[in-house]
Amino acid sequence: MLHLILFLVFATICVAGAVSLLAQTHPINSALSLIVVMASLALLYLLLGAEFVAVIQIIIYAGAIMVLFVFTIMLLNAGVEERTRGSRVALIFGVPGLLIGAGAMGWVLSSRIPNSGSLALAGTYGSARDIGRLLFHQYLLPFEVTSVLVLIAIMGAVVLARKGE
Amino acid sequence: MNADVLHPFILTLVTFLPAAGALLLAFFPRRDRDIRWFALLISIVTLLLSLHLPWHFATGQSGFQYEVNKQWISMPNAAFSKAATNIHYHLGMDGISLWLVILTTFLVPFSVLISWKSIKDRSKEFFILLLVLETAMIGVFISLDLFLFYFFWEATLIPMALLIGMFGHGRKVYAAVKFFLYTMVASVFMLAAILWLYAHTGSFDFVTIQQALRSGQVAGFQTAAQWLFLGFFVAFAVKVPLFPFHTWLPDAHVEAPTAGSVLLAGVLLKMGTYGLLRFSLGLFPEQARSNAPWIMTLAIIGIIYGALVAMVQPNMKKLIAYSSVSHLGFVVLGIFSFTQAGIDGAVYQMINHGISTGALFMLAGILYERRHTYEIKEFGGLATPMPIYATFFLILTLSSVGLPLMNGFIGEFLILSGAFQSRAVYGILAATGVIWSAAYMLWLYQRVFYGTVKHEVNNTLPDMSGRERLALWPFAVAALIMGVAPLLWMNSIDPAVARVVENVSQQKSVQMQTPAAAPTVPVTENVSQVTGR
Amino acid sequence: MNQTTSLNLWLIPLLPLAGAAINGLFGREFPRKITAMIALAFTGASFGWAVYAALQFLGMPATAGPHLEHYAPWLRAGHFSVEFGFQLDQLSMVMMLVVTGVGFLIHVYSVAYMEHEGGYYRFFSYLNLFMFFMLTLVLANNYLLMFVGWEGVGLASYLLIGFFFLKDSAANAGKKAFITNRVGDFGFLIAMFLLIKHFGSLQYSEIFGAVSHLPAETAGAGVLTAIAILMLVGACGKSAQIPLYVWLPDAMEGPTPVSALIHAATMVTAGVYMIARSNPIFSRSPSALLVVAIIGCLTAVFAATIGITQTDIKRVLAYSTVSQLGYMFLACGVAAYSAGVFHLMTHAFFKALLFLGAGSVIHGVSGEQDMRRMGGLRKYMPWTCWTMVIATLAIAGFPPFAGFFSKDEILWQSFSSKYGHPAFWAVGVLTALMTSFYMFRLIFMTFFGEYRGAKAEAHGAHGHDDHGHGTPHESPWMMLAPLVLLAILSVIGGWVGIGNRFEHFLSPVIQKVSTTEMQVAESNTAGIAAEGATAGHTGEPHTTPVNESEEGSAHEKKLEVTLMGISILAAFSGLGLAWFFYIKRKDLPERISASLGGVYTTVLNKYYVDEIYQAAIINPLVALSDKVLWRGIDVGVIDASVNSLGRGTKDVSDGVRQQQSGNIRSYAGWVAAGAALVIVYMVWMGTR
Amino acid sequence: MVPLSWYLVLSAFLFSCGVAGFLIKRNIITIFMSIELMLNAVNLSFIAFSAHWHVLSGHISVFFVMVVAAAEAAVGLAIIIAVFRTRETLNVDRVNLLKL
Amino acid sequence: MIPADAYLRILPEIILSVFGIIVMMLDAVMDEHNDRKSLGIVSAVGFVAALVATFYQTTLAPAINTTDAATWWGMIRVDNFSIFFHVVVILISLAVTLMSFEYLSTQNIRYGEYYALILFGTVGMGLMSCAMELVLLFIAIEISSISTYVLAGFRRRAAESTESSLKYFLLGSFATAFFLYGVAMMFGATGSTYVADIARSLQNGAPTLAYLGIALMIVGLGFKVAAAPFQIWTPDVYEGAPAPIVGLMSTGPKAAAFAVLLRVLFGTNAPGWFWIIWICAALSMTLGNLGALVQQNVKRMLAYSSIAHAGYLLVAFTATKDMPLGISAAMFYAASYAAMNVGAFAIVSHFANAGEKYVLVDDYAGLGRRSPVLAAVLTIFLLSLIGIPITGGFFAKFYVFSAALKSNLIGLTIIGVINSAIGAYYYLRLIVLMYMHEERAEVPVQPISFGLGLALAMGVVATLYLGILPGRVLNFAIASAKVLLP
Repeated sequence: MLHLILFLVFATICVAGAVSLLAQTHPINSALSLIVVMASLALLYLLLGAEFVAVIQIIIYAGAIMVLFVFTIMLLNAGVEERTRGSRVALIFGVPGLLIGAGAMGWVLSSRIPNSGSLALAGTYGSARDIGRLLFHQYLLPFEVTSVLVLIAIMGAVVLARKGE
Repeated sequence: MNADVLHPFILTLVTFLPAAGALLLAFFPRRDRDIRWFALLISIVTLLLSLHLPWHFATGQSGFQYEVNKQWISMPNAAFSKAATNIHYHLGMDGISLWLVILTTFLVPFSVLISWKSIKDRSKEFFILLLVLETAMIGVFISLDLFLFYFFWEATLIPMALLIGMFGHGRKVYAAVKFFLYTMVASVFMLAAILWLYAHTGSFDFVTIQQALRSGQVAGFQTAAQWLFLGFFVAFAVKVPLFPFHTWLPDAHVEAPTAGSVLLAGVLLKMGTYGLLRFSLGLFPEQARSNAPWIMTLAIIGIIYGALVAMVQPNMKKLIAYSSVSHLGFVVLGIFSFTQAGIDGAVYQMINHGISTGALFMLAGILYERRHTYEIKEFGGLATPMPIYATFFLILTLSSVGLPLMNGFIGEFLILSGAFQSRAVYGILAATGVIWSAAYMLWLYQRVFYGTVKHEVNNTLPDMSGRERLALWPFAVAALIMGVAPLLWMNSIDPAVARVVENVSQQKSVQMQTPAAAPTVPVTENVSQVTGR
Repeated sequence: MNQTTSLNLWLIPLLPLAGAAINGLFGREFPRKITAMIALAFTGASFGWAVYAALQFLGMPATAGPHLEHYAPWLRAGHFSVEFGFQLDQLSMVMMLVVTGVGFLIHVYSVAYMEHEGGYYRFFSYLNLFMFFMLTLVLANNYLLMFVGWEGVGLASYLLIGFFFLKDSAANAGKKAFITNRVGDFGFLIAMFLLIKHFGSLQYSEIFGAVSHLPAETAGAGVLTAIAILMLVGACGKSAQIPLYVWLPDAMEGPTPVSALIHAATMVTAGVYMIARSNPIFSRSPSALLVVAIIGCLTAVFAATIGITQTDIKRVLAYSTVSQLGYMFLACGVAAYSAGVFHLMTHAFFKALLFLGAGSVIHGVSGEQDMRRMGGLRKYMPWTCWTMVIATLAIAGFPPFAGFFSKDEILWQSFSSKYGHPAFWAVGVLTALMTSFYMFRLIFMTFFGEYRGAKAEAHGAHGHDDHGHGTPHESPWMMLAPLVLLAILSVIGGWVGIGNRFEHFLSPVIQKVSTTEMQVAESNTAGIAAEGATAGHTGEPHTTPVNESEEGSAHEKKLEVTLMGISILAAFSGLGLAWFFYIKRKDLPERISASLGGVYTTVLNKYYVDEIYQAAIINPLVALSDKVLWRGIDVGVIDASVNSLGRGTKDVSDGVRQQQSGNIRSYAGWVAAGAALVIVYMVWMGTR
Repeated sequence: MVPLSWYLVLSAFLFSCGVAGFLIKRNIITIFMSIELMLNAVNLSFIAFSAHWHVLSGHISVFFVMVVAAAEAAVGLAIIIAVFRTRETLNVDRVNLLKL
Repeated sequence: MIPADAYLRILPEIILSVFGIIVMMLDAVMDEHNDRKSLGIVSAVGFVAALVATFYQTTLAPAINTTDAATWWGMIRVDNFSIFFHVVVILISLAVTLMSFEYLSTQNIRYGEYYALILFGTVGMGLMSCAMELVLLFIAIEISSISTYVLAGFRRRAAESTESSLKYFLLGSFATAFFLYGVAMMFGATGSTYVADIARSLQNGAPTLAYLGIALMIVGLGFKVAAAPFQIWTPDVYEGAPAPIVGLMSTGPKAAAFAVLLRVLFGTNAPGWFWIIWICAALSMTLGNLGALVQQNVKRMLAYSSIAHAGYLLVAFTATKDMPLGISAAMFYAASYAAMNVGAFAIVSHFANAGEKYVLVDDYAGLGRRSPVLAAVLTIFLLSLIGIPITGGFFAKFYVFSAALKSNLIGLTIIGVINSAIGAYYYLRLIVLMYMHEERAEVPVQPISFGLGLALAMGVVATLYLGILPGRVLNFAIASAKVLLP
C-alpha cells in the first residue's frame, strides 16, 4: 500500500519533471527539471530495493553529469531558445511516429508482460556488497573496459574543447 | 614440340599471354616506339600460338577440345555436395569457338599495326588496354563455366569503354558511357539468371547445368525458364546488337579509335551472337524455340532497318556501324532458324563480318588519319589520288555486300536458305537484305571514290603506306579464301553446329532433307528419255 | 555420263581470270603493249581451248549426254552440299563459243579502241574478269555456281560501266546496273532456296532428274511455277526485261566495246540462257511460260518504240538490244527454247557488230554520239558503213542474213507452238517492222546525207582523244578486222538454223514435258525425234505438240511460208519507211513528231520510267530511311526514351536528395518515424 | 502493491518524452538533456525488470549505463563547445551547413 | 584467480589499449609543433602486434560457459567469427593510420590523440565482435562510437567537421538509447543479458516483449550500419568528417556493427525480423544509389554509396533458408567492402589537400593524366564498388545474390541487380572524369607518400585477392557462421 502511494507520488513528480523539461524554454530550467526527474527516479529505485543504484543515481547523475550540463550552459551563456521555424519533417513524421511507437510500446508494456505479478518492496538484495561482488567477479571485464571508455571520453573532451592553437 | 604435351595448357597460354604482356608493358618506360613494338610482338606471338589450335583440332568431332577443368573457387554451400558447388576454371573449345578465338587473335595484331601512328598520346595505356581486352575476349569464347564466362564477359567492358573514352574523338565520353551502361545494365540480368541456375543446380559448369536442365530434375525450372531465357537474351541482344537495343553501336563506333572499332565490330559483337548460340540455345532449347518467331522478326527488322538507316548516314563510320546492325541481324536470324544451314551460316557470318567490317573500319581509320573526318561529303573522287586505297576498299565492300566467291556470300546464303527452310516468309524478307546492302555500300563507294575530286585537300592525300598495306592485305586475301574454300572452316564448324541443332530440336536434327519423292537420277537417264536413244 | 576423258574445262574460265589477275595486280607498271598482249593471249587461249573442248565433245557419242567435270566440293551444310563442277552440253557449248569467240574479237577491237584512254590495264583486267565470270555462268553444273557467274558478270559490268568514274553519270549508271541486277538476283536466290527445300540440291542433273518425274502444273500454280517465276525475275534483271530494263540504256555510259560485249552480245543474254537451261522446270509450268511470253512481247514492242525516237546512236542500239531480248524471251515463253538460243547467237553476232561499228563511228567523229550531228559518213568510213549495213540487214531480218532465220523461227513458234498465240505473232511482226525502221533510220542518219557534225569538234564526252583533226576518219585495221569477221558471221551465222538443224542440235538439252493429255507424245518421243531427224528440211517444229499427221504438216508448211512472207514484208516496209522519212522527205520526222506532241515527247523521254521509279521508289525510300527510321525511330524514339529514362532517374534522385535538409531534428524525425514502423510491425508480429 | 507494468509504462513515457524533446527542442544542450532523459528511462526499466526477475545484473547494467552517460556527457558537451566556437549558436536549426 | 587464458582471449584489445596509452604518453611529452608521424608509426606497430595476437588466438579453443573464468564468465567468446572481424577491423584501422600520416601533416593537425583514439576505437570494435553479453556489447559500441564522434570533429576549426561531429554524436546517442532500451526489453523478456541465455529462452516461442526488444535493437543497430530508413545522417557526417576518418567509420565500426547485428539476429534466435531487414535492404540499396547519382562531392557520393552497400549486405541477412551461407556472405561482403572503401578514401584524403579543398567530382578531371598510378588504383576500387569481375566487390555481390537466390528471394535479387546497374553510373562518372576529360582548374597532386602507398597497396591487394581467390576467406567465413548460430 505504502509502496503504491510512494510510487504514485514519485511517478507524478517524475512525469511533471519530464514534461517541464520539454515545456521550459530556458536550458537552465530544463536542466533543473531533469534533475528533479533524476532525483525522483532515485527514490523509485529505492522502492525497488536498488540502494546502490539509487545512491549513484544521485551522485553521478544529479551530482556529476547535471553539474557538467549546467556548467556548460553557463559557459556558453545559452539564453532562452529562439523559436526558429523548426523542421517540418520532425512534426509531420517524427511526432506522429513517436505517438504511434509510444502507443505500441505502452500497450505492450502494460498488457503484454509475461507474468504481470506485482513487485513487493524488495529486501536489500541490491546492496553495495552484492553489487561489488558481482561487479568484480562476473562483470570484471566490462568494468575494466569502461576504463577505456572513460579514457576516450577524457581525451575527446580535451581535444575538442581545448583552445585552438 | 609435341603437341599433346601442350594441349592442357594451350588455351590458358593463349588466353593469358596478352594480359601478361600488358602487365609487363605497365612497367615499361614511356617510350612509344618500344611499347608499340612490344605490343605487336606479344599479339603476334599470341596469334602464332593460337594457330596451334586449328592445327591440332580434331575435325569432325563435335565435343569440346583442349579442355582444362580445375577447381577455382569452392563456394561453400550447405544444400549441395561440395564437389558440385565449385567454381571451376573450365576452358574448352569446339568448332564454333575455335574460329572466333582465331578471329580475335588475328584481329589484334592488325589493330596494333593500324594504331601505329594514330595513337601518339598515352600510347602505353592504349596498348595495355588493347592487350587486356584481347585476353578478356578470348576468355569469353572458351570458358565453359558460367561464372568464368561472366567474369570475362564483364572484363571486356572496361578496356573497351576506356579505349573509346580515352582515345576516341568527338563525343567520346557520351559514347563510352552509353556503351558501358547499355551493356552493364543488360548483363546484370544475365548475372541474375546465372545465379538462379547456380542456386538451383548447384553448379556453374555449362555442361553440368545443361544436363541437369535437360533431365528436368531442377526444381521450379519450368516456371522460371522463360525469365531465365530472357535474362540471358537481353544481355546478348544488347551486345549483338539486336534491333531495339542497337543505338549504342553507332555512337560507340563513330567516336572509337580505329583499333577500338575494329575489335568492337570484329569481336565484341560476336560475343553476343556466340552467347545466344552457346547459352540461349544450349541451355533453354524449348524457350529458344517458343521465342524464335519474335526474335527472328526482330532480326529481320534489324537487317532491313539497319540497311536503310545505313543508306542515309552522312558519316562513313556510322554507315558501317549500321551495316553491322544489318549483318548481325543475319547472324541472329540464322541462329534462330535452328537449321544446320542457318547456324552454320551464322557462325561463318560471324567470322566474315569480323574480317570484312573490321577491315572496312581500318580503311575508314586510314582516311581519318589523313583528313580527320568521317563525313562522306568531305570526300569524293578519291579513286584518283589514292587508287590502291580505292581498290582495297572496293574488294572489302564487295565482300561485305556478299558477292559470290567472297566470304560474305557463303554466310548470307547459308543463313538465308536456313531461314527459308524454317519459315519461308522470313527467308524472303531477309533476302531483300542483299539488295539494300548493295545499295548503301555502292552508294558510299561512289560518293567517296568516284567523280572528280571536290575538295582541294583530297588531291594531295597520300596513298596507303607500306605499313597500312601490310595491315590490309591479309584481310583481302582472307575474304577471298573464305569465299572460295569455306570447307577449311566448315569442316570443324559443321559437327559442332550439328550438336547444337540436335540439342535445340527435340527430334533428330532437321537438315535439308531430300524429299523421298525425288531420288537423284543419273543425268544420262533424263537426257536419254528426251533424245530417245 | 562418261568421265573417260577430262576436257579440263576449268582452263576456259581460269585463263581469262589469270589474265585479269596479272593485269590487275601488276598492270600499273606494264606498258600498254604488254597489257594488251596479256589480255589477248589469255582470252585467245581460252577461245582456243573452248573450240578444242567443243570439238572433243562433238566427237563423243551422242548418247553420252552432257560432259560433267567435278573439281572440288565448295560448301557443305549438313547433307546439303555444292561443288565446283562444270558441265558441257550442247547449250553451254553454244554459249561458250559465243562468249569466247565474240569476246576475243572484242578484245582485239578494244586494244585499238582504248588506245588513248587512261586506266588501260584496269580496262583489260576488268574485261578478262568479265570473261571469267561469264564462262563460269555458262559452264556451271549447278545453280549456285551459275549464280557466282551471274553476280560476277554483274560486278564486271558495274566496274566497266563505271570505267570513266570521273563522270558522275557513269558512276551512277554502274551503281544503277548493279542494284537493279541485285533485285533480279534476289528472285534467283529465293528460287534457289525453293529448289534446295524441295530437291535438296542445286545440281542440274539431280534437279532435272527429279523434275522429270513430276507432271506439268497445268492446273493452277505450284512449286515449279513459283520457282520458274522467281527465276524469271532474275532473268528480267540480267536481261533487261520489263520492269527491270532501266539499267541497260544507262549502261551505255561504258566504253563502247563493253557495250558490245556485255550489254549486247553476252551478259544480257544470260537470262535467256538460264531459262533455256531450266527448261524442264519452265516447261512444266504453263502459267510461268505465259508470263515469260507476255513480258517478252511487251519489252520487245515497248523498247522498239523508244528506239525509234532516240538520237544517241548507242542508245538506239541499247533499246534495240532490249527489244531483241524481248524476242528471245518470247521464244522461251512459247517453249521454243532452241529458237531463243538461236536468236541469242545470231543476235550476238550482229548486235556486237553494230555496237563495234557504232564505236568505230564515234571513234571516227571524235566522240560524238548524237546521230543528228553525223550523216554522210559513208564516204569517210566505208568499211564501218558497209559492215554495219550488213548487220542492220541481219537484225531487220532480211534473208538470207542471220537474223532472218532466228527471228522467223521465233515468229513461227510464237504462232504455232502449243503455248503460242496469234497475238504474240502479231506483236512480233510489229516489232520486226519497227526494228527494221529504226535500224535503217540509224543507218541513214549516220552514213547517208551530208555530214552535219562541226568540223573542229571538241573532244569527246568521255575524254575520248582522237588524233587531233576534226574530220571523220576510218578506224585502224585492228578495229575493222573484228567488224569484218562479225559481218561474215552475221551473214552466215543463221544458216546453221536452216532445216531446224540448230534446234535439233540442241534437242538433247530440251527436256520433253509429259503432261496428262500428252501421254501419247510422251510415249513416242523417240518416234518424234527420229522423224525430226529424217524430215529435217520440212522445217517442221518439233516442240509443237499438235498431232503429227501428214496433211497436218502439209497444211502447216503452207501456213509457215505465208507467215514467213509477212515477216519479210514487214522488214522491207520498215526499210521503205525509213528511206522515205530520212532520205526522201527529211522534213517529215520533225512535223510528225511535232504533230504527235505529247505522245512523242513521252516516248522520247522513254515514257518517263526512270523518273517514275525515282519518284515512286527511290525518293520515298530515302526519305523514309532518313526522316522516319533514322531521325524518327532511332534518335526520336529509342534514344529519346532511354535518355528520358535516365533523366527520370536523376529527378527521382533529386527528390531523394531533398530529404537531406541538413536539419538534425528532421533527421531525428525520420529515425523516430522509422523506429515507430519497426516497433509497430514487430509488436504486431509478436502478438499474432 | 505496484505491478511491474506501471514502472515500465512510466519508463516508456519518460523515454517518449526524451524522444519528443529531441524532436521539438531547439537548444542543442536541451536536446542532449532529453537524450539523458531517455537513458534514465531505460535505467528505470532495467531496475524494474531486475526486481521482477530477482537478479542483480539489471543493477549492474544501470551502473554501466551511468558510466557511459557520463562519458557521453563529457564528449558531447565538448563537441557542443567546439560547435559553438565555430558557429556562435546553440540553435540546432542553424547548424545545417551540410545538406542535400 | 583469473587464468592466463582469459587474458589471451582479450590479448588484441590489451595490446591496442597499451599502445593507445603509450601514444598518449608520448604525445604529452612531444613538442607541440612537430607533427605526429612518429606516433602514427608507433600505433601502426601496435596494430600489427594486435594482428599477430589475433592470429595467435586461432589456437584457442572456443569455449563458452558462464561459470568459466577463462572466458570472463562467458562475457566474450573467441572463435572464427570474432577473429574474422578482429582481423578486418584491425587491418582497416592500420590502413587508416597509415594514410593519416600524410593527411595530418597536410591539414597540419598535431594531436597524438588522433592515433590513440583510433587505437581505442579499434578496441571497441574488437569487443563488439566477440562480446557475448549485451551490456558489454553496449559498452563496446559506445567505445567505438565515441571515439568516432571525436575523430569526426577533429578538424576543429572547420565548421563542417564540428557540425558533422555534432550530428553524428546527437543522432548516434539517440540511436544508442534505442538500442539500450532494446537491451532492457530483452533483459526483461528473458531475465538475462547473456546472448547464450537469451537464445536458450527464445528457442521455443518468444514473448511480445522480446519482439519489442529486437525491434528497438534493430533501430539502434540499423542506425549504426546506416541502413535505410536510419541512414539519413550518413551523407552529412561523411561529408564533414576528415577523409581518413570517413574511411574508418564507413568500414570499421560499420563492420563491427554488422557483426553485432549478426550476433543479435542470428545468435539469439531472434524472431520475426525477416521482412524488416528485407525492406531495409531494398530501401537502402535504392535510396543510396539514387542519392548518389547527382552528388558533386566525392565524399558525399561515397557516403550514399556506403548506404547502398549496406543494403546489399543486408540482402545476405535475408537468406534465411541457408543461414550459414547468408551469414558468410554478409561477412565476406563486409570484408571486401572495407577493402575497397578504405582504399577509395585513402585516395580521396590524399587528393583532398590542405583544408580538404579538392573533394568535388570535377576536381578529379584528368587525374589519369596527372598521376596515372593514383588514377589506376582508384579505378580498381571504383570498379570493385561497381562490382566488375576480378575485384572483391564483384565476388561479394555475386556471393550475396547467389545466397539470396538460394533462398528464393527473387524479388530482392532483382532489385539488387538493377540497383547495381544504376550504381555503375556514378562510379563510372568518376572514372570517366579521370581518364576522358582534361583537367579544368590546376589541382595540385603531391607525390604519393610511403604510408599512403602502403595503405593503397593493402587496399589493392585485398580487393584483388578477394576477387580472384576468395576461396579461403569464404571457407573461414562459413566456419565462423556455423559457430555463430546457437
